[in-house]
Amino acid sequence: MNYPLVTKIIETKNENNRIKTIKFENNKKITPGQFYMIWIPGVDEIPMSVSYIDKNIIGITFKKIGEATNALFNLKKGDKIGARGPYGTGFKLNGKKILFVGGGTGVAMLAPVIEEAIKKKLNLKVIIGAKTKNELFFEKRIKETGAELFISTDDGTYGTKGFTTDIAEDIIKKNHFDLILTCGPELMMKKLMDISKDIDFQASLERFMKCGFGICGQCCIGDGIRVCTEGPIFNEKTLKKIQDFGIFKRDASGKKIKF
Amino acid sequence: MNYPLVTKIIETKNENNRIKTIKFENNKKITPGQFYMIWIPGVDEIPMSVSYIDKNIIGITFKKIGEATNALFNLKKGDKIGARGPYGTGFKLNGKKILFVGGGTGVAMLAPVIEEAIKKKLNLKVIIGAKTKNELFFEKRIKETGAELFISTDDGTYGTKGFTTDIAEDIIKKNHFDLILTCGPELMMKKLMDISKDIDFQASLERFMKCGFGICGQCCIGDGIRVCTEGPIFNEKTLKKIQDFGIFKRDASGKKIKF
Amino acid sequence: MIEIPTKIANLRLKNPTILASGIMDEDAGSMIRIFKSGAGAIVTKSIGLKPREGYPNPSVIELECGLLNAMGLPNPGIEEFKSEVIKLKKSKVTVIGSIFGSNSKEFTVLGTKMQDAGVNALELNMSCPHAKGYGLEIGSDQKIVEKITTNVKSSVSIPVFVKISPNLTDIPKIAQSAEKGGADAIVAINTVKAMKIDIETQRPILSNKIGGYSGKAIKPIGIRCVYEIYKKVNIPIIGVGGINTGEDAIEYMMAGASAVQIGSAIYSRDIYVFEKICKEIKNWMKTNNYKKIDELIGVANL
Amino acid sequence: MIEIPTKIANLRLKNPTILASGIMDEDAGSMIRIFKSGAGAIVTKSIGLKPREGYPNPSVIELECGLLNAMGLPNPGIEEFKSEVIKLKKSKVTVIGSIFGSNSKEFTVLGTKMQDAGVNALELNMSCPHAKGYGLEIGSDQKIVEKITTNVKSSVSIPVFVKISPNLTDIPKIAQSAEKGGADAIVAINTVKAMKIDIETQRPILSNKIGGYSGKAIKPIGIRCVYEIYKKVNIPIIGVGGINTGEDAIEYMMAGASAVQIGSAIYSRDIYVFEKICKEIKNWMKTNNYKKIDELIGVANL
Ligand SMILES: Cc1cc2nc3c(=O)[nH]c(=O)nc-3n(C[C@H](O)[C@H](O)[C@H](O)COP(=O)(O)OP(=O)(O)OC[C@H]3O[C@@H](n4cnc5c(N)ncnc54)[C@H](O)[C@@H]3O)c2cc1C
Ligand SMILES: Cc1cc2nc3c(=O)[nH]c(=O)nc-3n(C[C@H](O)[C@H](O)[C@H](O)COP(=O)(O)OP(=O)(O)OC[C@H]3O[C@@H](n4cnc5c(N)ncnc54)[C@H](O)[C@@H]3O)c2cc1C
Ligand SMILES: Cc1cc2nc3c(=O)[nH]c(=O)nc-3n(C[C@H](O)[C@H](O)[C@H](O)COP(=O)(O)O)c2cc1C
Ligand SMILES: Cc1cc2nc3c(=O)[nH]c(=O)nc-3n(C[C@H](O)[C@H](O)[C@H](O)COP(=O)(O)O)c2cc1C
Ligand code: FES
Ligand code: FES
Repeated sequence: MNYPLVTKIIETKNENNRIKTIKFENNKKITPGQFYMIWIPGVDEIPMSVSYIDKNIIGITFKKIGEATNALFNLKKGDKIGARGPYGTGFKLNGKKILFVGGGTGVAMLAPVIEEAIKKKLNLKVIIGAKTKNELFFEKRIKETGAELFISTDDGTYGTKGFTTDIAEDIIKKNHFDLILTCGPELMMKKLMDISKDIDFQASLERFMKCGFGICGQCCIGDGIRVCTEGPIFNEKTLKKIQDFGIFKRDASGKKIKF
Repeated sequence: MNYPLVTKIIETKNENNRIKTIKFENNKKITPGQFYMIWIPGVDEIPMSVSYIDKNIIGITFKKIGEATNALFNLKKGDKIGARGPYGTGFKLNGKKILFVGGGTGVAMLAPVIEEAIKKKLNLKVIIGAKTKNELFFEKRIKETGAELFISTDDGTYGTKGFTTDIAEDIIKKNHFDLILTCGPELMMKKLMDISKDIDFQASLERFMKCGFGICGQCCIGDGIRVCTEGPIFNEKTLKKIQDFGIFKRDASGKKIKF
Repeated sequence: MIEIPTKIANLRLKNPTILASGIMDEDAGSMIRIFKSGAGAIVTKSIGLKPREGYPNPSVIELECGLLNAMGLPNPGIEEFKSEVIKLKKSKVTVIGSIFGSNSKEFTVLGTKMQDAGVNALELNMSCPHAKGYGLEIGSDQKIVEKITTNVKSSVSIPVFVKISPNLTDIPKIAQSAEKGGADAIVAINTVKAMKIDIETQRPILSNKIGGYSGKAIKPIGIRCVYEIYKKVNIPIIGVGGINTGEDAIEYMMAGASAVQIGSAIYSRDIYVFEKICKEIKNWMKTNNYKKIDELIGVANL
Repeated sequence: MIEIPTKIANLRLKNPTILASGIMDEDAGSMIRIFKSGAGAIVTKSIGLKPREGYPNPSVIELECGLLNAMGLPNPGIEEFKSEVIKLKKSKVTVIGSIFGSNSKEFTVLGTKMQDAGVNALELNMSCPHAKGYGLEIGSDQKIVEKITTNVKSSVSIPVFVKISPNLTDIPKIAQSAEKGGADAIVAINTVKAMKIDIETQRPILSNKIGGYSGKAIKPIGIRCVYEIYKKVNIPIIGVGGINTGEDAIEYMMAGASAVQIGSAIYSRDIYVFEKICKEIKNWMKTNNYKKIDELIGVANL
């Protein structure tokens, strides 16, 4: 039922000084790429991708940016949150050689699919990027999977200076890939799609969400595609038909906001 | 669900000039003794015991006495009625030697349990009674089962003159019975219970019914026993605790009416 | 051990679960049985001055998410009903006499007779959604509600509860009228006006056509009404509508109810529903570290 | 072959199933998609003069027998929304523009702008149960309803529908006020005022606390409202509330609806619900020997 299950936080971890992970119990099957609507009682309810998938425990990893994420940031072990989900489609690991590209908090939801790909013994390379060194997270976690990891920071304080797409362009030239999976700023993902040419491509989109189960219409893009149910993961075929992709999103009122 | 299934009458048969049988489709399992709430659209909805149990067809047999039964009497093959049920408990054939006593329309609902007893190769005797010859019905049907049949009419126009209880008293003296099953006027059944002494005894009661599924309270007797759900078949143990048995029933308003 | 005794006005209940009016409460036998099987109190069927047969059948049926009924206030009349109350009192049943009338005088006569017969409290039914000249037709007028309550109150000494309807534009206003009239508690809600058309026969299935909707479908409506009323009155509220579980009862309490009534759930969970719900309430309180039910009342009114 | 085209006032629909306001109808893309997937017409999200974000989440959740929402009338404002309507008209979508305002002037301005943008008809939302100063607060006053309808009617030439609330003591009266004001049709019902308290966190789950109840739980309430209104007005009624199947739609028609709107069922049966329901209606008509949908309208009003 699309009703939040109220649960106690069983673990929290600061990934860096603006990014935190919260873990809680869960006994539903989850495909990496799916998300939950997280209710912070008295504050807001916001969509959050799953960043950790353990047996009966899942985690979300988020950045402090506004009222809800700030409130969430201040919660401690034992505090109550509500969670309804999982919602949406997940990534499909159809390919042997896969490139993962994560920008900003987008890295959070890529981590579990990277771990799954490793378990399936696929051949993978990972690029993660952030504005600056302090904002990076999950470097250690991804390295530990054994995946080949490339890092960029916009300001060059760590890894390659520049954007993830710069690294991607280079790697794609030199290697063969069956599939690219990405999550991050939409303009980055759009650019990556252009770069990817005819390599299969899946990107995770973010839109303002209210219901999460396909009724309110708040998250619709293109020809009425619901990001919450038909997405948030879309392949290049669909993305190419979505006129809004990389162009605009809508705010809570439905007004268009250019990227 | 306690909602009438609207169905077409597939067969009707006049049992005598005031008693008629109506048959309709049914695919629920029925124990003899159970009843349906029969909806005559625009008229009324009344409880009716099942008098025929075939594979996918059941029948009710009723006497024309008031608005609802008159309307029902006038219905023809193809007309629509609603039926919800089956409701209530059924008879329990726990015994080898059984006496059946039916008075008036009570004979209707005894017929299927007599047939079942025959199928189970039990040893049975049947007494049926009516006010007068014209009101008798199901004589042939019961005879055809092979059961030993005794008949009484109050006025002596057929069979033994007198009441079914007179015959019963006589037979009980001369034979051993494990069980007596009865349906008919309540005073008759009460008398029969007195006669039956320590023979197991089950009687089918009639009370005014509205819901049929145990919520409205209209049919309650004794210490709050619902005839529609905990009955209509009661054994002597319960009947002896029911102060109302043979004393009074209630009308639609809940007012007590003495027998 | 957690205990859950409750007090509404000066009426003490062994627990907060009360049998709602109109469900298995026309005869003393049923009411004693249900009281013994766990209810904290019993509300009688709504009783009028004269016997009424109510509407022809079908008068109650089941829908996808609840029950629909238009009984039409069948009752044997107060004179005959007195004997049932007397039996109840002999068995020490805590009983609330529900009455309906078409004006203040009828209510007063009925209230006095009920009190004389021995009921512990009165419930004025001003909310039946399907009986011409009674119930909602009276209960939608603030002045009439106040007047009836005042008059009944001044002629009896037992607590007087007023049962109100959800079929109103402004429910708290009617509750306030009852409070002004001196009501000791508000009972909310009666059934929701509703209808089922049988498409096979192309007619409303109930003989009265329009009926009252009860059961789990109406719980969110009842919760809203109790919540709204709680903000506007200072007398206790008894919550009714779609309560099936201990959690449902707690939800009503958090909305502002001091006790609850249970009707349709007798169908889904049988007459032992009171005992079951009390157990569920206690278990929940234990898990959540509550000692007294009062700590829950109205807590969701932020 | 049975065909089910429908006409409401002078608005022709390919079939009688219309997308209800507020469900997947804020952007042209969705509305075109739903129209193409089978709806006879689309009602837009209710649009106001200025952009509104609506209430914070949670703004819509699922209950046992339906949905509960308090979106708070989020909308980008009429100026921005016009472009969506223009796109719809390019795709030849039959579109009904839903508007809300706090007074007759706002409604008139909005109505004119919607007409200019190209909508085929207007739906005046006088029934939202949870937006302060709008919706039900206006829609419960007979005079205001009549005045707004009159003023909108006199400033536009397209059909004007008035959507009314079930949260009223006397629903047919409000429908009559709309009719007096010149409404071309009544749309009934909007959501039922309701609430869910989350007992774990001891608070109403919706950020706005009170919300509107939709889905199958409310169908018997909607049927009753349409039935009552049908007896009192001479203009067509569009039935809404809990319609999930062709049988549900037929039940509304027998109660008096000339067409139906479908909202919450998009969740239970996805956006193809319109096509599915039309098929079920046709199958039922075939089995029961009906040729035209008009033969069904109001037949249960005995
Ligand atoms: C499918 C999905 C998965 C997401 N996963 C993650 C994640 O794993 N980690 C993470 O840090 N962030 C994630 N986000 C983004 C996250 O939901 C927003 O950052 C968060 O809602 C901001 O809320 P706020 O109140 O803190 O900020 P506010 O100050 O309220 O808003 C800042 C911005 O956040 C976005 N936002 C606010 N509310 C919502 C909402 N209900 N739905 C969508 N966006 C909203 C808007 O773009 C808004 O402009 C995800 C978003 C979506 C749609
Ligand atoms: C469990 C049960 C099984 C029954 N089985 C049969 C049967 O197989 N054959 C048969 O002929 N009759 C049977 N009856 C009796 C039958 O229901 C009534 O004869 C019938 O309802 C009379 O309706 P009416 O409108 O024709 O008569 P009315 O003139 O309305 O009433 C005549 C009498 O019928 C009884 N009655 C009316 N309505 C009801 C009601 N809703 N519930 C109970 N009694 C009612 C009352 O005692 C009333 O005084 C059964 C009754 C019950 C309770
Ligand atoms: C069959 C039936 C009969 C009822 N009769 C009465 C009545 O006589 N007086 C009254 O005040 N309420 C009556 N009600 C309403 C209930 O008391 C209660 O308010 C309503 O059913 C909601 O509670 P529930 O959902 O627990 O059933 C009746 C309800 C049902 C289902
Ligand atoms: C999420 C949601 C948003 C709604 N928004 C509006 C709205 O903006 N304007 C309006 O008139 N009705 C709105 N409604 C009410 C619906 O149009 C409809 O009247 C109601 O949901 C009953 O129909 P249903 O049971 O088919 O959903 C909304 C309903 C839902 C569930
Ligand atoms: S968030 Fe409501 S439809 Fe996607
Ligand atoms: S007929 Fe309603 S309880 Fe038996």
